[in-house]
Amino acid sequence: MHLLYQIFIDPFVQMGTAPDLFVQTLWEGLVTGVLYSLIALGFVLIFKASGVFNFAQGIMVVFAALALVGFYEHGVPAYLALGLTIVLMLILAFAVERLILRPLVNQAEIILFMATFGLTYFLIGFGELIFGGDPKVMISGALGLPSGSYQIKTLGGFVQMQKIDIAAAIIASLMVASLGIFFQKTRIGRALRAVADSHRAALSVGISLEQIWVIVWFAAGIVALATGIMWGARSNVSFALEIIALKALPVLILGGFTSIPGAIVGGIIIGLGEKIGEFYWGPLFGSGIEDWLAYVIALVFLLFRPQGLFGERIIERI
Amino acid sequence: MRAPSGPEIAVGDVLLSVENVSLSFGGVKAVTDVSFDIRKGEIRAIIGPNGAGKTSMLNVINGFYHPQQGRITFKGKARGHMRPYDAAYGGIARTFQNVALFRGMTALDNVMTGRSLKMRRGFLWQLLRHGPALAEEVEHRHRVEEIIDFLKIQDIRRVPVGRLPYGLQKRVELGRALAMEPELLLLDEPMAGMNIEEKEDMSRFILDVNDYYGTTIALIEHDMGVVMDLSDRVVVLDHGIKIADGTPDDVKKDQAVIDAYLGVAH
Amino acid sequence: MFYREAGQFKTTYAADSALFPILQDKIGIVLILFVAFILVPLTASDFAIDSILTPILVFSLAAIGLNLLTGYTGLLSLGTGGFMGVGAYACYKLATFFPGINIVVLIICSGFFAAAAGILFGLPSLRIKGFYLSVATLASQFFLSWCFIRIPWLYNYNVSASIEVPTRTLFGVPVTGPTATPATRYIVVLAIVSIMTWLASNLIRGRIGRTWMAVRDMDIAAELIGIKLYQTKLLAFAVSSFYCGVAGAMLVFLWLGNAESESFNINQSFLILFMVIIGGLGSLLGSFLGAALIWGLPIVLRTVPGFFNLSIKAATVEHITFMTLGALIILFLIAEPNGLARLWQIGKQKLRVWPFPY
Amino acid sequence: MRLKRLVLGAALATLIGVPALVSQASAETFIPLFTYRTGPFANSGTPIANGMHDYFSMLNARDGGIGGSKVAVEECETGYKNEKGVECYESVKGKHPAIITPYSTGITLALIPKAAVDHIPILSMAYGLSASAVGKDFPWIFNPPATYWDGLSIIFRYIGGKEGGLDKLKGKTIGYIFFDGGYGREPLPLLHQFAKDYGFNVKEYPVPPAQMQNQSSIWLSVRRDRPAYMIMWGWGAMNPTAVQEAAKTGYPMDHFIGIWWSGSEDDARPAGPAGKGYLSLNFNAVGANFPALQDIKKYVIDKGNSQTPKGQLGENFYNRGVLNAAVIAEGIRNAQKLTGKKDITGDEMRRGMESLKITAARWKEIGLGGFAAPMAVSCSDHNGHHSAYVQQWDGTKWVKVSDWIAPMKDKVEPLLDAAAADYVKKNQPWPKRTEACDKSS
Repeated sequence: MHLLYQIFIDPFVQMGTAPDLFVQTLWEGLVTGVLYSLIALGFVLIFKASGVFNFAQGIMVVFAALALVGFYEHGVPAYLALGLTIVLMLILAFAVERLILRPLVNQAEIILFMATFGLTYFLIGFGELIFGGDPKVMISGALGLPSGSYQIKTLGGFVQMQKIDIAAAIIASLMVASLGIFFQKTRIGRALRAVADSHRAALSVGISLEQIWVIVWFAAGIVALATGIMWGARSNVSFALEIIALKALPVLILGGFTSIPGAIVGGIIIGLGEKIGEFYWGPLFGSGIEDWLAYVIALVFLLFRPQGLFGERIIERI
Repeated sequence: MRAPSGPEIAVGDVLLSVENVSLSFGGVKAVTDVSFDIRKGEIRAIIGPNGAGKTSMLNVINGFYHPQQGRITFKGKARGHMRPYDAAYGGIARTFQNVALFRGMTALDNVMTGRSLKMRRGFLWQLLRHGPALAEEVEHRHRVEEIIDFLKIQDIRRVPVGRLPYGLQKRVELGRALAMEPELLLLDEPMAGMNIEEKEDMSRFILDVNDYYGTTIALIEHDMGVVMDLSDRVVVLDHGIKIADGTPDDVKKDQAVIDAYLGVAH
Repeated sequence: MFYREAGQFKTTYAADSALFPILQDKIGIVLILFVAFILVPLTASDFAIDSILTPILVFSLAAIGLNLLTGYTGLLSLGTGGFMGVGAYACYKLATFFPGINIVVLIICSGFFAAAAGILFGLPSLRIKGFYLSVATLASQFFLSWCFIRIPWLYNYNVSASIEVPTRTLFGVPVTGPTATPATRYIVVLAIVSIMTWLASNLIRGRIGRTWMAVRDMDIAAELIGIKLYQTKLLAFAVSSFYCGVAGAMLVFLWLGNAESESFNINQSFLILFMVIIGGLGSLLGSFLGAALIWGLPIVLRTVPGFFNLSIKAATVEHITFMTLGALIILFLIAEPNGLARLWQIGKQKLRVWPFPY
Repeated sequence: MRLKRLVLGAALATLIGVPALVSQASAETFIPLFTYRTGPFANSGTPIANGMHDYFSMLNARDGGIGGSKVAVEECETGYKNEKGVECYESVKGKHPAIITPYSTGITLALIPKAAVDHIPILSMAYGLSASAVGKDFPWIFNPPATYWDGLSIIFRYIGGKEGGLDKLKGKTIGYIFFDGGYGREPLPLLHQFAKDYGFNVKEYPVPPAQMQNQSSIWLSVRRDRPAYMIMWGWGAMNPTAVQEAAKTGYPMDHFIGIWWSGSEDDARPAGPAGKGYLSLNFNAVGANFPALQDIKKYVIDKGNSQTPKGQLGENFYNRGVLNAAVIAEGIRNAQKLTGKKDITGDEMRRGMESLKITAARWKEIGLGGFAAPMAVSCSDHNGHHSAYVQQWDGTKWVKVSDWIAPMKDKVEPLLDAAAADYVKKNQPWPKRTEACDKSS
């Protein structure tokens, strides 16, 4: 009886009695969700255009952030370092296309998936070799990102919002919006959408598959850089971040592998679900359930909608 | 090819009957109120232009799709909601329009999978692969080798089917269906994409199966010549509706059929 | 020239479907077993046995387990580490409850617990396919790791939250615990792995193996020829997890001698997946080759600088190892996407027709 | 096709060319250092590795080794992974190491049973298995200067001092945030006993390894539960994240105390000015103002024989590494004195460690006066339960804010003995101690 009360009543009582904490939890969930969305977005871009399930997205986040800080530490001014990192991501995109995707064209999905594992290992080694494995402090100040927080006294308590988190939310929205415009309005964007449906269709638009691959990997690199800056500013830049990138997988499950809005909505659902679950129900299990909660949310969801949030119902044909 | 008196003498008891079956996918109607029957020992053809609902019909018969309306009676028993393997257990085997072989396996293994239903030895025996398990395996191998001989694919036994030419793949697929020793064999365009020699071979096999094993066959085919030569009775579908049913000769003369094939506006 | 099957005629179907139908292969396997069981324990150094051979064998068994699921049945799993953990913790509890029963028996028994966990977490496979399923297995991975630390009963409430292996004997010789020699532990591991590999090869050559592969290649068609999908998939999950569980139990009891939750984390799952894919999906031999390459390569790379008397910093070596491993994975995939096992086959084919090119 | 052949050839060449691992050090003392400069724990591991390495290099360069025996140092990268640690152990054990420093609680636990069999002493300096302080059951394991339980009791003494008596904690809440693994779970029994003794509530906040950098909901819970003090057992990337999140939630930083492994500059620095006031335990001094450290600079760093980046010399974890190396060096000297031999192997090293005494005067003699508290290890007590002090982050560096505080031996020792007995009981048959104690101890 007591247990039932703790599971079904008590958390809601808590939400009612301390609304400021509830709002704060929602905010934290939202911000975490936005960051998950950004990682998932990188996955989606690449999967949509090249059918590659890019396991290396997580390490690209670390690599980009590490490169940014690394350049800065070598005396490059912050904005120039940002530019250099973007160039580095472009080089990476070219290298990936030339050295991995092109030789492996037409191979099975799992082979390409595996190749991105190889890429992950390579980037871990390469990143640590060049920039060192020790964690670095994100240069958010030098980049002009705000620090400090707003404290809103409300609801009988206060809600604290980090300026950097607000900036993260704004930058993420801008990024999604510009990607949306890019896909809808530009010739290359249309070609990208075409390639998602049929590779041959893309050729007829007059853009080669190779170019498209470079573009999507570059775009995913930029998204990774943005994610790395934001998450790096929250804690710091280290290889431990990589494991968090796995959280993008349940997000993808919810949102579907090819849907950009799906990645955003999925990320926010996972972020909110995880924080609320941990905060209100976690203590029942001795806390720390965040480790698997996201996956279980995704799993339960899948059992009812195997095609994901925005996916269409699959009709099997033979 | 067929003896002229074919249609009359091949008539046996009704093996399977389809009554008022309708099937739709989210509002799109694939099959509307279709009824026909298949009799024991006959070769029954289902024809019609593209998108007529032929393959959907086969999918309904072997339980892959569940019709919204109508009833299917197999061997005198009406079937409720069933899964495809129930159909397989009941004795319905099938080949597919786009070859649905197990591409990573050899031709021999593909045909052997057809025997899975008939194999009885449990997991532990399978683990040991000695004594009864091996005996069973060998026994079924004998049956499979017979089929392989019958279809003349001895030399490609060990080749992964993904590497075989299309015509041979179709033959292996027929072999896999035959290995199930079905009472009713559904063939979905068994001759699609074949050249004339291959078609002749395949026709020969189909007739032989019918004669030699006494298997009832329902087939979908586009090549009218083949259909007319092979089949005892023909049912014609168009836009999911049955427009004709009868002997090849009757169907050939049917005005609705001629219109459907020539694309006369309704 | 020497590797010919000409003149070796099979007169029964049983002989035709034997594990090694060709005489030269039979001789080869006897030789390999002789070397592995007798020569190696007598001659190899403790380091070679304990840091290279034993782990390779343990990981091979886990790779076979995953291969049965992913390579043969086509179900991608990222939960191998968790299932290995179930085996390890089950074995630890069994050893606590039944100190009198032989440890090798317990190691095998712990596989059943892993199999049960596999069936449980395999249930979603009935509705979920492909990468989506792999996320379901990821859920099991994280949930199980969490259990290994959060349920203190599993590690007998040890303050260290880890499991320690007690000394146990087999025929009077210690096989687990600190006093067991590397060679003894190696022989036990080798025996278990050899037998289980043989059993796996029996399974995959028979009806069950064919139904697995049928489900992998085209599940719809498999169902239409009378294969019950969920039974087949769950059986694959069960057998696969059984193998992983035994591998996990061996990892702790016959190799490391100690483990904590982190020994069975997500990285372990990825490591095994690497081995399977590099070795070759759907090949038992590939599981061994993959394990040997993925485990052995870093060790070899680490010793290379010392070989040339180069003094490179330990960390740099580690970074370069990572880079090389990553690059090699990609290179191997480009050279032969079907894995080392396929390369092996090509080599054998070349040998068969040698000295003629075709 | 050509590519295929190349790859094949390369693979074959590497596989066949597995070199035999034979190398035998001569006229020197072999000390392998298990370090991690890679992976998620590199931030904590790298400065420690540098400190250990540089101190030995300095002894070799300045004195030609220890007592005439050159120190052969070999680093083995573990990445903080248990499998790698065991592999490192197997690869060095044939080369007769004098002592092994695993620098990971997990690896230490894996090596404890092996050490007795292979006669290799293990020094887990204030980490590893607390119970291994009991020399009668663990003759080969040393964990001075203090165990985690000592550390926890020191923290409580400090809190008691601030509050004006531990009884003042009655009815209050103490939060414990910890790395969810063996390391972080070890203090729990003592913490709960304290809770019973002093009448406070404990709130546990476990941080799973994968969530080290994702702690926002944990700190939200802290905000809800309002603990009077937060105690942290963190490592690697968990530390800086926790300090940052604490600052974000507005938790009073001077009520947030970390164990000695949560007190590196890199742990507090990322939080910026908001991290000011954060406390942590320590048992070695910070700063480079010691003759031995100056010698390191002169003989090693300035000569370019070091991986130490500028400014790391004198930082907390660097000095921790130096302390670790100094303890080993003193152990070797002691063993040389006991046995009269120059090159020390494991057996002799165990004797040297079991009668190790470093007085304040001796610290001064080796150029480390005031660097650490006097340290004594005995045959029965492999730890010593020495004092530690509390340091505070002032925004740029650590400042010592307390005296050396002794642990509550009376609370810790019964727990230790029980834990050691429990370990032995669960690992039957555990070898009985056969090694004789030296008279001098």
